[in-house]
Amino acid sequence: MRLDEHLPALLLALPLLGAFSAPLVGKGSRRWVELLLPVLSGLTFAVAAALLHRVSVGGTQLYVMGAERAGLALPSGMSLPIRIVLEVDALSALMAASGSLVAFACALFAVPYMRRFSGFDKFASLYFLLVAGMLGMEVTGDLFNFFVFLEIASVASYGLVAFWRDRPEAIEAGLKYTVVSTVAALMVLFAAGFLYGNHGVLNMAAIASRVDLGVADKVAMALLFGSLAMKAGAVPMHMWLPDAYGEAPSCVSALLVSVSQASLYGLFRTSFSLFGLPRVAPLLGWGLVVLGLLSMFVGVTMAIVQKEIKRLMAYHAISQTGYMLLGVGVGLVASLSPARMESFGLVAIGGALYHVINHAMYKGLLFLTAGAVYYSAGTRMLDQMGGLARNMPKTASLFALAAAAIAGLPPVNGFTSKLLIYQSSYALSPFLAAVGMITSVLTLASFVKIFQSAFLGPALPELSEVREVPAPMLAGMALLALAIAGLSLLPGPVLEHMVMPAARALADRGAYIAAVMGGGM
Amino acid sequence: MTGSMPYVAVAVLFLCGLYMVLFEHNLFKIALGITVMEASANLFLVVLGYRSGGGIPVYTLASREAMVLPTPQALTLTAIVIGLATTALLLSLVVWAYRHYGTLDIQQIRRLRG
Amino acid sequence: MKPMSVVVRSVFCVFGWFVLVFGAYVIVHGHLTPGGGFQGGAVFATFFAALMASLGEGAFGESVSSRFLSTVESLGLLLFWLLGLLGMGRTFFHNFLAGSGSILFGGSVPVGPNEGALATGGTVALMNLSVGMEVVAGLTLITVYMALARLVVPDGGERGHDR
Amino acid sequence: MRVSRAFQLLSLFLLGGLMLAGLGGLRPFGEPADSRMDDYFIAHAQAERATNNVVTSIVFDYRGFDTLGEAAVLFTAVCSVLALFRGGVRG
Repeated sequence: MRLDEHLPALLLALPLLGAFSAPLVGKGSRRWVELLLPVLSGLTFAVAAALLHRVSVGGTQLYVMGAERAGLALPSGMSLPIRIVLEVDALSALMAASGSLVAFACALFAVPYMRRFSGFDKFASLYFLLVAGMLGMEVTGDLFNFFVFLEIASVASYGLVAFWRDRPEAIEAGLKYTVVSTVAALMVLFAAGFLYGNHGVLNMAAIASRVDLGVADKVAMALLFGSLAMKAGAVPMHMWLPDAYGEAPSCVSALLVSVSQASLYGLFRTSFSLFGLPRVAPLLGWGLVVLGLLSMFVGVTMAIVQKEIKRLMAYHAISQTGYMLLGVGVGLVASLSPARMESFGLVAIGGALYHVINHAMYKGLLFLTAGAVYYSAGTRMLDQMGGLARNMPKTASLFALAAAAIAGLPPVNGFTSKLLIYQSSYALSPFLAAVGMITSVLTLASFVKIFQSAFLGPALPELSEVREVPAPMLAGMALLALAIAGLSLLPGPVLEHMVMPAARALADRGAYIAAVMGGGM
Repeated sequence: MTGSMPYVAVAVLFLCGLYMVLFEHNLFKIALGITVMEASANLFLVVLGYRSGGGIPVYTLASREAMVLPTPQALTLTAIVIGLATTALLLSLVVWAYRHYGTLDIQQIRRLRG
Repeated sequence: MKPMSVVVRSVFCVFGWFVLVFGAYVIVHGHLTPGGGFQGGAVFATFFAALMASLGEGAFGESVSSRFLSTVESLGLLLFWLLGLLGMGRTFFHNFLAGSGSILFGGSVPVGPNEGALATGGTVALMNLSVGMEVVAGLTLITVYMALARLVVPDGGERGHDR
Repeated sequence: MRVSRAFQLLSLFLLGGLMLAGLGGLRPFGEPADSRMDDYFIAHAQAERATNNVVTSIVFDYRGFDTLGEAAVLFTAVCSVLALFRGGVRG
């Protein structure tokens, strides 16, 4: 048995093992769960990194669950895949690697952070399930399997958002999130039903090869597009997101950013691989662009008036999601003509995907620093913070790094990806780039304000006893800071070896289909 | 002579559930509405799998050869369990909301704004 | 919940057990007849719901502990996961027992309608058992916790967050 | 309040309309568009997987990974319910 062939399955099997065994391990002692959580998260990240390497060397990896051989998508005599196929191309591998890195960092952070609360074994189970759901959505090649993993991630996040059940706000946020996102998940199920009823297959590549854009296909497309945009938190379907991000424990909020990006991945797959035919590509592309513009602008303007630090960051997450939608939308609009695709389409998609990874890292770090402040100072209201840099210098400098990244200041990674998005969207229409830049300036203003009011200035007397957070929490934050530093210092290699292959994989609809269907239909 | 009546049943169930989710003010009724929508999704999947004149896809002591499509039934099974899990969690949250706010009216459960 | 009238209690004490037998039957014969781990597990868990409804919630605590149920649930899931992993000689979830001739559900069946034999299906039958374990324990736990929810003190004494 | 009512009506008509259009555009009831995948299951479940119940062979073998996910969803719900009501139920 060659282990590297089984990497896609291991990627999902490891977090599930952690989830299933955490209640048993927790019967012994809390200490064991505190060991299990970071160790298995770290192993998952190692598997994801190995998978990313394997994909970048050997191309798209197929894994057929339960078949005689891992790569045997079509059994003899069949022209259709009948089993569940995990299809890991460059995009999936990149998203999985970035998501599992954030999961590892948050697991390190969670161990001391959750010590003040009971039910840690339940927390660990839900955490692992959230990771499994996120990774499953990113690597699966089967529409119904996508729905199942979407539900795992959703149900786990409902439980985690409402984990501090003593706070009425947490319960309220959990309820709102549950109602809204259950309906969205049902729409995904209906869409899978329509596509199955129309084509008799559930594999995404097989569906993509047979989409004829009849009425039922179009309805399925609209349902998928709308519900996944909602799960990704795009304006005007964002109302659940600030509540959920703001009320979840900080280590979960940081991971929820990556989980929303798994929905974003689903949205991109729907728009490109599933329905990216020339007939509807402009419609979908402009749809993404409009959603992106709305999210960018509404998110940042709502963020400026917030008084709770995590709620503010949540609105910024909406606004940053707008950049990704804008970039990918521009790419999809450009995909109609090969010349435009070559000149700016691929750059737009690459910039957007680069922004996806950057955002997972710096927004994760921002949420973790907010959690660290909350852990030490015991408040989440911005007007009750001040002069924290004196007692928490490490947290303050990490926050400054992440804030520079989200505002797009030149040497840091957020700048590179935003620049790529500006360049390419300017080529489509200068208006798009202008909105992007205004948003960026407002983001910078907002974060300068937080940094100034919370970390600088005179120390508030009631905060004089505040101490720096424990070492594992710092380690979690430092891991993300290292990732940001790496992405900032080596933009060239990262773009060339990781991001642009992913962009090409997303744009190449034929290759996605051919990987499963074996070329000719 | 059933024609497309099953689809009509799916649509009626779906619209009832959607109406309940959107227009009811009581959290418990909203939860019921979601359950009704889940029922319509399950009915939809089963309806997709029907083949005229088919029997159940089980060979033990089967009497006729033609069978309905088995895949939608497997999917329905999965969807039912997922719906059950969501409903259980939703109702637990409703219990907590009632405990904190003393009401099930969503217009009074509004602490998070802006 | 208070215990119900003597009629309900007597009927439950006499006939309730058949629910258990039927649930176990549905789980074990999942690969032969309509049913399986989920359906049988749901039937089986109904027994505990009926137990609490008819004899009062105290009866549950006397019969089985939630700690034990949680263990059973995790063990069922781990068994399911392990059965998937054991197929890894070929792929995850490969049914390595079907038609292998092993005494553990390794028999083969004739093609076409037949009367069915229990020792067939390979991991399908074993997975039915493991899922049955999980569903019985999981559904019972949900029922019990939601039924006893009012015993939870609202401010459970956790002081880590600002309330 | 006015905006909210307008939003409710809009969602109802949008989603309801989409659903009706989709159901109307679907193939007639009882005539599967393409049943090759399902016919494969019906034809091969006994020989390949030694299972009389074709549905179970799909649930636990051909699409067994879905079922692991499904069991995980149920487990998630149990964990969430236990986490929400933690500390109060003894036994």
